Amino acid sequence: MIANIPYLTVAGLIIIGLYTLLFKKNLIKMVIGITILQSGVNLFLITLGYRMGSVAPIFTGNADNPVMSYPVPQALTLTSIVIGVAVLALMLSLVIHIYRHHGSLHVSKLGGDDQ
Amino acid sequence: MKGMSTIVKTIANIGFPIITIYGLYVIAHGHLTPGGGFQGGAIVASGLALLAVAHGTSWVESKVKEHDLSMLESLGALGFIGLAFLGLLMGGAFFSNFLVDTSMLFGAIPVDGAANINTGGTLPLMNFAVGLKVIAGLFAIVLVMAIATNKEED
Amino acid sequence: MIEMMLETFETGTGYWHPLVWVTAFVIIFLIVYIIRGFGEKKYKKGTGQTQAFLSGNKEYDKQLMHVQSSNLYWGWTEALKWIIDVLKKMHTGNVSDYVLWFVVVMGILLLFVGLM
Amino acid sequence: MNQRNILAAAFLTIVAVFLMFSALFMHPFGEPTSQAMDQYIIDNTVGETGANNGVTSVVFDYRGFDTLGEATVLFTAVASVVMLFRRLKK
Repeated sequence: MIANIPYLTVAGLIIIGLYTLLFKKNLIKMVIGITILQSGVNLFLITLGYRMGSVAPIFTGNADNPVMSYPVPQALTLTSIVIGVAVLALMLSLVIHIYRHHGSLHVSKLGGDDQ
Repeated sequence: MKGMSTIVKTIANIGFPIITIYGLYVIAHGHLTPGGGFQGGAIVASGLALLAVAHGTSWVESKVKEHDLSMLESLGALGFIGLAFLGLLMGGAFFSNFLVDTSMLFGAIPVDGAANINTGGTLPLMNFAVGLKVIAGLFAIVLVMAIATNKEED
Repeated sequence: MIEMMLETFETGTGYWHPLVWVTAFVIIFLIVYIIRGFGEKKYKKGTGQTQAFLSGNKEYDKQLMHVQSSNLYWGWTEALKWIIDVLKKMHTGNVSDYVLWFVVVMGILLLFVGLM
Repeated sequence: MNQRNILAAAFLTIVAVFLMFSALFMHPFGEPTSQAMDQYIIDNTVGETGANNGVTSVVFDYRGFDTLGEATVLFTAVASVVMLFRRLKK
């Protein structure tokens, strides 16, 4: 049970991200929360492909191949990280536009229909 | 942004070639060592961002236009898809690795289960295409954001 | 390569063949073309007969004639006013509140799944 | 402390408890269940693609379509960021 510390870390990261999204009012902090949630999901994908005592799936030409961790979850995590960078860039540019338009990043000061 | 002091500019000038060569190494050896097109492209783009921070965005803007950057990015994407379509034409399936185990470029057969720089078929070519795309794309994002936020301060 | 594209693709529940689809497309096109041939021959584009006929009355100004798209389902909104008011109160336009709805639904689902 | 924050705290606590509980009692770390596809890729990477790096051979050869979609996402994001800042430049 105590060997499941990576899964506990995943759960902790996701909870921290959800807490930031629920209780913080600053848009930059909410973007940071989304990024923390993303890293939690990436860590979950990585831990699913690990075999105990294994090395990275890179061959060195030795005759005796050691136990290797699975490459497919790592490749999909690479895809997920790049998509995360793209989404982060889009979110930050939208935040810059919001700040320029309203002069504030506080959620409750952005104004609704009454502008 | 006017650029930082002379010390920062000198250190950035020294550090930039090293970072760029390391990133290009990671791209070129993507099928042998940890790394690949995305990671090496991110390294080179961070080196370019270092230049942009040290020298100021107006200096960078006079050297390179974001129009050329988006053209480079489209070139990388076209190279990637073109290689995939070449696999359809010559290997019979989309994304087929048609260069492996031939006597052409990057087509050597691995000896004793260890690949070398000239093996891998289309993998190094795709690494180059994706690396070009990531370098141009990330630097375009950084440059556009820096320019847009600088115009406000003037 | 072209022979490979013309193979029959068998899934568990059916099959896919490009020639069958091309044949079906041609047949449907012919049927539509025949139906189109029954249409009005006197129709001329761009003449007065294509304009809207407003029962002979004088045309108002465009501003006064404007009917909003929300007026189309006025009766629907009026009949369901009690639920639409609740829905409007839910949509605050705040990201945190939408995430709160997500968390609430996820918590209810987890309670269902976990305590069954 | 208004009503919304109390609701949020309550349900976040429920979700947190369930996540921690399932993390504690998942199947043990280091023993993944799926075997066949990954084992095939590990056994045949060098022979089939001529690459030492298993992850690169998966990204660009075995699962190239994923990379194609991801490149599309990156391209779209860069295009939309450049488009968002285009009007402000002049």
